[in-house]
Amino acid sequence: MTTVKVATPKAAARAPAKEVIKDASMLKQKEMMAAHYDRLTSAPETGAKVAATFVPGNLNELVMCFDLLNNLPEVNAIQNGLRRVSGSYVLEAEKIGHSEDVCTYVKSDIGMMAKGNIAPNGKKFPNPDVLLLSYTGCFTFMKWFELLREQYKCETIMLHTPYMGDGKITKGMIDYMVKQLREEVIPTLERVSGVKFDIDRLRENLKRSSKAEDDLVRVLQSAKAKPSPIDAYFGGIYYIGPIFGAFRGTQDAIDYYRFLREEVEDRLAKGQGPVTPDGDMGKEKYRLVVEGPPNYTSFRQFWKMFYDEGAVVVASSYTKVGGVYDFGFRHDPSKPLETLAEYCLGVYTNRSLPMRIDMLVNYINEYEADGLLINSIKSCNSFSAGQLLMMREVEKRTGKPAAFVESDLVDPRYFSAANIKNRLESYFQMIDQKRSGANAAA
Amino acid sequence: MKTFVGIDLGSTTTKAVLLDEDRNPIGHGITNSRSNYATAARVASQEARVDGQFTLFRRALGDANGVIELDSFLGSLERAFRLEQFLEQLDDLEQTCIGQIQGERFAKVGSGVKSSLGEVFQRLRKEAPELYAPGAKRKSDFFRDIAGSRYHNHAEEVAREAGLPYDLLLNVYDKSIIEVENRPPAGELSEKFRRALGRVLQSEPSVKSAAADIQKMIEKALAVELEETYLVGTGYGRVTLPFSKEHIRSEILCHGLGAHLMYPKTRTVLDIGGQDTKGIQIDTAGIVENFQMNDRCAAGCGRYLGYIADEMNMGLHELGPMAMQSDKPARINSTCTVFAGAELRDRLSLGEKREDILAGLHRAIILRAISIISRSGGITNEFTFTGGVAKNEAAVRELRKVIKENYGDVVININPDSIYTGALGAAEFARRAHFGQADGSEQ
Amino acid sequence: MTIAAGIDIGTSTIKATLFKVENGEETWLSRYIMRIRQRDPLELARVAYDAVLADANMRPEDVDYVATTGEGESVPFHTGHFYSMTTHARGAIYLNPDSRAALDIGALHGRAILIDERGKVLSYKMTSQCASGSGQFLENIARYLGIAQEEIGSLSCQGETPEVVSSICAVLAETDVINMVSRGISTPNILKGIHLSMAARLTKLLKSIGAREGAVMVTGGLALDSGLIAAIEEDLSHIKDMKIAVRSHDDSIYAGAIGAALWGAFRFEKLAAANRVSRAA
Amino acid sequence: MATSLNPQATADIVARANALFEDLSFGTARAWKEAVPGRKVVGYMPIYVPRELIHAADMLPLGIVGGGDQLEVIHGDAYYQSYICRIPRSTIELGVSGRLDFVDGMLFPSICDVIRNLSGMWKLMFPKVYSRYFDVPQNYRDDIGGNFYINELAELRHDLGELRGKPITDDELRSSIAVYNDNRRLIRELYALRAERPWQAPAAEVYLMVRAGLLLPVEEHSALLRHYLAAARAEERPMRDNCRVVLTGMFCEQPPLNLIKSLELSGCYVVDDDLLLVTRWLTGDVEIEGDPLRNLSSAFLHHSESTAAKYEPNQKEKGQHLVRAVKRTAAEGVIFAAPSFCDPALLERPMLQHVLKEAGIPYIAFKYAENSGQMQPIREQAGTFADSIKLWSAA
Ligand SMILES: Nc1ncnc2c1ncn2[C@@H]1O[C@H](COP(=O)(O)OP(=O)(O)O)[C@@H](O)[C@H]1O
Ligand SMILES: Nc1ncnc2c1ncn2[C@@H]1O[C@H](COP(=O)(O)OP(=O)(O)O)[C@@H](O)[C@H]1O
Ligand code: SF4
Ligand code: SF4
Ligand code: SF4
Repeated sequence: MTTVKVATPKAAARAPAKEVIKDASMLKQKEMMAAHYDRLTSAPETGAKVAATFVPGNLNELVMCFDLLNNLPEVNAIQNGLRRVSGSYVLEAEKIGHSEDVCTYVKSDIGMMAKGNIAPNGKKFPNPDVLLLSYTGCFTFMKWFELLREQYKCETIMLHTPYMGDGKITKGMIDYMVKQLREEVIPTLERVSGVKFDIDRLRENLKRSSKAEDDLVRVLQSAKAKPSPIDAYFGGIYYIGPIFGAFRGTQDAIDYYRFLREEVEDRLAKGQGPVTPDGDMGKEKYRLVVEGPPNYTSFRQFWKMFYDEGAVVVASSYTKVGGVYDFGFRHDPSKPLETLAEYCLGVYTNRSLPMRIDMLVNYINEYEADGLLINSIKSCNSFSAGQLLMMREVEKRTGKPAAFVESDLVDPRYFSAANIKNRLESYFQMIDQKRSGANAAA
Repeated sequence: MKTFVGIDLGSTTTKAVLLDEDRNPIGHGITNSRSNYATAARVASQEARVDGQFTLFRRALGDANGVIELDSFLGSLERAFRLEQFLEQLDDLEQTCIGQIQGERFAKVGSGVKSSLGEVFQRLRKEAPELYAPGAKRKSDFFRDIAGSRYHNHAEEVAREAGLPYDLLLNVYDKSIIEVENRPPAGELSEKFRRALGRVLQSEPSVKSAAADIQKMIEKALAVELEETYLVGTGYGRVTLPFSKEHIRSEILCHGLGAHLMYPKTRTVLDIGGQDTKGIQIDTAGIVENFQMNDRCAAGCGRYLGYIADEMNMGLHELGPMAMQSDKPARINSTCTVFAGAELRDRLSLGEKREDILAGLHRAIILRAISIISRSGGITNEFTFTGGVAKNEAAVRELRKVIKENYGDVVININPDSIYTGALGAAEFARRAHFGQADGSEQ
Repeated sequence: MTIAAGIDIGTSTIKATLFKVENGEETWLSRYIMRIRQRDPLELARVAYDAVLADANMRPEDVDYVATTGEGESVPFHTGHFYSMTTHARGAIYLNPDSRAALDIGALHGRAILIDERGKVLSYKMTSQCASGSGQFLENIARYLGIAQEEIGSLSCQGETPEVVSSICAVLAETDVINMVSRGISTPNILKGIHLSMAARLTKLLKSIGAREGAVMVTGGLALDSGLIAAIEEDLSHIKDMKIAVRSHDDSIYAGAIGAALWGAFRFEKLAAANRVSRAA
Repeated sequence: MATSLNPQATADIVARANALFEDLSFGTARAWKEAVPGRKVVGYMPIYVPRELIHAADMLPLGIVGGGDQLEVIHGDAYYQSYICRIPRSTIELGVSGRLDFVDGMLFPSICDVIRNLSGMWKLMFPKVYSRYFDVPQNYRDDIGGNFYINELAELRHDLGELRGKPITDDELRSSIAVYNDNRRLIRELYALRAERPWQAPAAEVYLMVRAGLLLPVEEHSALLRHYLAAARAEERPMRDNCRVVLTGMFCEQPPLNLIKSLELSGCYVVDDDLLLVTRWLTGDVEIEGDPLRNLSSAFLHHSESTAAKYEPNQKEKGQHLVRAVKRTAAEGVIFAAPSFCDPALLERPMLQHVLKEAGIPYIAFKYAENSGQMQPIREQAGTFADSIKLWSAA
C-alpha cells in the first residue's frame, strides 16, 4: 500500500487511471495511523503499556487516563483485510480448530497471532497488558477476549453493556455500568498501569472528544446535499477511522476532523461529488443508504461497482458502529462516567431492531435516497440476523426499493464479485426503469 | 423483414426469441449452454430462426390449409428437419471420435476401438428415424443428451460383444462431445429445409398431390430474409458476451418484462433456472419493483434436478412424471444439490419408494423458492412461474399446493414457453431500443 | 489361524477383502471391487462376499468373522461392524506401518485421521455437510472435460499456472470451470486448480487434527489420483510447521475393507480368548 | 404420591411425552389455557428465564425451542440468510403459521445476537403480544450484577403483573419457587439415574421427559417425572457394550431426536448433557425465605450452570465444569455437538477442548441442525469414537 502513488484532489482529473486517488485528509489519516502503529510496536522499547479493546464500546478517553496505548483487534483485522492477508489468517485459525461458521474477525485476529502477530508496519505487535472487554452490541466480543485471555494469560476486565431491547436507556442500566466502571474497571486499570485515576484528566479527554464529534457529524451530514460531496460508506469508513479507533479524545482527532470538515465544505461549495480511488466521481445518478459492514478484502472492487454506475452512498449504519452522534449525543465532560455508559449503550448494534429500522428510514427520508442497500455479512450475526425483516419494513415505510447482497468483512472466500455485481446492476436498472416509468406516468 | 432478438444466456440453457415489429414472437430457440457462450448464443439464435422459418411457412401455407392438414404437415416437416440435423451432427461426432482414438492412449487397444465405434454409430444412425417418428418421446431436446444416452446403451452392448472396456468407449464420447458441441453449426439452413421437405413429400402420400404448390410456397418463405435488426442479451453469461453495454439488460428486468408480455396482469414472478432462483415483483407496466435471488449456495435450483436425474439414470423429462405417481412425498431436509444424491441412496436403501423420494425432492425445491419469493414481498395475484423448472409437472403441482396453503386462491400462469420468458423480455427491450426508447420504457 | 472378511460399502464403490491371520502374520487372500451404480448396496455386499470367497477357494463356513464398515451396518450376514475411520486407520497401518495419519478421500467425504503405531484413532476431522470439493465433484468435472478418471492425475501434474477455483459450492464451481474452458484455460491448469483447492481443504483437516510429522497415508478412491497427491504435497510444503510425507498405495482404495478384516480377526481372537466365539453366518 | 406404588410401564409414559413433543401446535398448552377463562401463556426461548415469575402470575411458561425436524419451514427462511442457525427461522415459522397465536407473551433471554435480534423482530411482527428481551448480568457481584438483575426481575414482575391485571405478591413468588425447587430436584434425580445406569434411562427418553417440562404445567410435569423415575428403575433393560460420553454444545437449538438415538445406537451412552438447560440452570434449591427476587438473583449469580453465553471471570475456572461433569458421571469422553452457525457454542469449543486435552479426556466434535436428515456422518463419528474407546480400553 505504501507504494501507491498519491495525488491531491486537484491533480485527480489528470491522474492516469491506475493511480489511487486520495484526498489530503486521507493522507493525514494515514500518517496518524502509521504513527499509532509505530507507537504500538515500539512499546517494548518505550515501556508503554498496551490495552486491547473493541470499537463498539471503545473507552479511549478512559484508557488514555492511564497512559495506556489502545490496540483494537478489529482495526487490525480490517487492515489485514485491506492488505489481503486476512484470508490466510482466517484459514490458519480454522486449521487450529476454529469452526468455519464463526465470525471471521475473530479468526483473522487469532490467525494473525498464530502467524507471528505482525503489525501493518512489519513489526511485531506487543502482547497486551490488559484486555479491556468493554463491548457492546455483540456477544462474539466476549468469546473473542476469552480466547485472547487464554493465549496471553493477562488481566481481563469485563464491562458489560446491557442491550437496549426495549428501545430505551434506563437508570438501572446506567447505574449498573457506572458501578462496573467505578468498582471494577478503573481500579483494575490503575493496578495494571500503575497510574492513579484522575477524573479531571478524563474530563479533558471527553471535552476533546465532543469537539471532534461535532465536526464528524458535519462531515457525514454534508451528504444531504445534491450532489453529495462525500461517499458516506466507502469514504465514510476512512472518516470514522480515527474517532472509532485510538484517537478519540486526542488533539490529533480534533485537528483531523477540522481539516476534513474544511475539505468537505470546500467540495460542497464547489458542488463537487465524492473523490473515489479513480478520481472524482462522475454524475451522481443514484443515492443510497447502506446497512451493514463493507467487504474489506475486495474493498476497491466493491466500491468501483458503485461509482462506475454513478451510485453514491449518502448515509450508512456502519459508520455508527463506534458511536451514534448524529442524533445529538456527545461525550459530556460534566458527567464523565455516565457519559461513557451512555455512549456504550447507544452504539448502533446495541439498539433494538425497531430502533435500527427507524434510523434507516430516517436516513432515507432525510438524505433523499433512492433506496436501501443491505450488505449482509456472513460473519456478523449482530448485524445480519434480522436484516431481511429490516429490509421489508424499510421498503414498506419509505416506498423505496431495497436490495440485498452478501459478502464478508475479511474472508475473501465469501466475496463473489459476479454475484454482487449482477445484483447491483439489476438494482440500478430497476431504479432507472422505475424512474422512467414514473416519468411516463406523469 | 425486421426482427428483434433476445438472447438469454442461462447457466444451463441458452434461449433466443425472435420478435417481429408488432411484438409477435415468431421464433423460439434453445440449446444447452456450453463452455463457449458465443457459440451457444449463435446456436440459440439460429434455432430461433429455424423456428421463425416455420412460422413463415405457416403464414405462407395458410392459404393451402384445407388442401393439406397444415399442423400435421408442419409437424412432419419439423421432425424431418430435426432428423436431418441430428444425422449431420452424428456424422460430425463420429469423425471427431475417430480423430480422438488416433491418440496414443488408445493405440494399445488397437483397431478394435475403431471398428466398435463404427458399429455404435451404425446402430445410432439406424435407429435415428425412430427417435423422430411421430409421437416418439425423447429424453431431452439437446444433441448431447439424446446422442449421449443412446450412445451409452449401444456402446455398452458393443463393448460387451467386442470384449472392450466400456469405459473406454464412454471416454471417447466424453472427449468428443465437447468439441462437437462447441463447433458452430454448419452453414446452409435452406438446404436442410429442402432436404427435409423432400423427405416429407416422399413419405407422405397425402400431400403428394399438392407437392408443387407447397414447394413454391416454401421457397417463397425461404426467400424472406429474417434480418437481425437489434439484439439484446441477458442472463447469467451476459458479462462474457461480446455485446456492448447498450445491448445488455439484467435478467431480472427481462424476466419481469417477459412475464408481463405473456400475462399482463402478472404481479409476482418466480423463475427457477439452472443455478439461481429469483422472486420478482412487477407493477402494471411490467416494471420491476422488487426482487430477491438465492444466496451463494445453489441448493434447490434446477441443477439439483439434473443431478438427481443423473443419479437415477433418468432423463430430466422423466423426473416429473415419476414424482407425480406419489401421494406421500418424503420429507427431504438436505437441499444441497450434491448431497441430495446421497440422501436419495440413503432413503432408497431404507426401503422408501422412488416416487415418494422424488416427490419430496420436488417439494424441497419449491419450499426454497417460496421462501425467496416471500423475501421479495410474497405472492400477489397474478402469479407467473417461469424458467426451465416450470416445465416439470411435479414441481408445478407442489408449487400450486404450497401457494394454495399459504396464499389462498391465486391465479397461477404457466406458459408452455415459460423457459423463454427472459429471452422474450430481452427481445422486447431490443424492439423498444430500436424504436428509440433507450431506457426501455413503453410510451 | 483366523480367516476374516472385510466389506466396505462406500457411497460409490463397494470393496471386499479376505484375510488370513496366523501368529500375527497377515495374509491377504483375495479382493473385490465394484461400482455401485443402480443396484442395492446390500445385495452387492453379498455379491462381493461371494466373489472374495470364490477367489480364495473358500466356503462361508471357513470364515471366522465378517466385518463390515462404511455404510454396512445393516448387512445381514456380518459378525460385527466397525466405523470407517477405525478401519481406514488400520488399513493405513497395514499398507504402510509408518503411517501416523490417514487421509481418507472418497466420493463424498474427506476425513483426516490421526493414528498411533497400532492403528488407534487419536483424533479426526471430516469435511462439512457441504459437498464442495468432493470426489464426486471431481468426477463430474472430469466427465465434463472429457477425460478419463485415470488421466486426471497425469494431466493435473502438467498444470503450470493453475487457475484458482473460487466458488465454495460444488454446483457453482462447476460453472466456474465451464467459464474457464470458455476463457481458454487449459485442462491441466483447470484440474490443477481444482486439486489445489481440494488440497487446501484437506491439509486444513490434517492440521486441525494435529498432524505435524511422520507419514500420512492417503486412502480411499482418490488416493489413486496422483494430481491430488501432488497438490497436497505442494500445499503442505508451504506450511512451515508440518513436516509430513504424503504416501499413497495402489491398494489404498481397499484400506477400509482391509482394516475391517483385520479388526475382525483381532476381535475374533479377543473373543475366542474370552471364550465368547460366535462364528460368521 | 400413591401412584408410585403402581408404576406405569415406561413405554406409556414415554409415549405421552413423545406425543407432547411431536405436537407442533401445542395442543396441551392450548387446552390448559382454554380450560379456565383468563388464563395466560408466556413463551420463552433458550437458555434461561425465571419461570417462577410466570408461574407466580398464574400463567403457563411455555418453552419454545424451535421447530425440530418435523416442521416444514416455509416462511421462516424468508427472514434468515443461509448462514444463520435454524432455531430462529423455525420459531418465526411457528409464529407466522399461527401455531403460537394463543401465546400472550414472549421472553427472549440473553443468549446470543440471533435471539437478541429476534426479540426486536417479534415486537415488529407480533405487536399485540407482550414481548421482552430478558437481559442478565455478566457481572457476578451481588452489589453490581445482582442489583441490575433484581432490577430486570422487578421489571418483568411488574409487566407480568400488568398482564394478569394484578401485581405478583411475594408469597405467590415464594410458593412458585418451592414448586420449581421440587421439579429441579426430580430432574437432578433423573440425570443421576441415567449417569448411574444409562441403559435403564436411554438418552432419548430422558430428553423427552425433560422436554415435557417445557410444555406442561410444572406440577403435572413433576408428577410425570415421578412416574417415570419409578418405572425406569423397576424395568429391567439389557445393558449394551457402549462407552459413556458427556454431550455438550446443545444448549440452544436442539438436535433431532434421531440424532440422540443414533448416538446410542452407534455405541455411546449419554451420561450427561446440556440440552434444555432451563430445567437445570439453577444447580441447587433457591432459598424460599426472605426477598424472593434477591433469592432468585443470588441463585443465578452463584449457583447456575456454565455455558458459552456466560462470561467466566476466572481463567482457571474456564471449562472446569465440563471436567467435573466427566468425573461426576464417570464418562469416558466428551462429544461436542453444536448447531451449525452457532457462534457461542463454536467459539467456546476450542477453549473447552484445550481444557479437556489438558485433563486427558478424549473428545470428538461435530455440527448438526435441528432438521438434520442425514445421520450417517454422525453415526460414523460417534461410532469411531466408541470403537476406539472400546478397542483400546483396558479390556
Ligand atoms: N423439460 C423439462 N422438464 C423438467 N425440467 C426441465 C426441463 N427443461 C429444463 N428443465 C429444468 O430447467 C433447468 C434450466 O432452466 P433454465 O431456466 O434454462 O436455467 P438457466 O436460465 O439458468 O440456464 C434445468 O436445470 C432443469 O432442471
Ligand atoms: N484412478 C482414480 N483416479 C481418480 N479418482 C479415482 C480413481 N479411482 C477411483 N476414484 C474416485 O474415488 C472415489 C471412490 O472412492 P471410495 O473411497 O471408494 O469412495 P466411497 O467409499 O465413498 O465409495 C470415486 O469418486 C472415484 O471417482
Ligand atoms: S460478530 Fe460482528 S460485531 Fe461481533 S465481532 Fe464479529 S464482526 Fe464484530
Ligand atoms: S450445500 Fe451444496 S449447493 Fe450449497 S454451497 Fe454447498 S455444495 Fe453448493
Ligand atoms: S443456536 Fe446458537 S447462534 Fe443460534 S440462536 Fe441459539 S445460541 Fe444463538
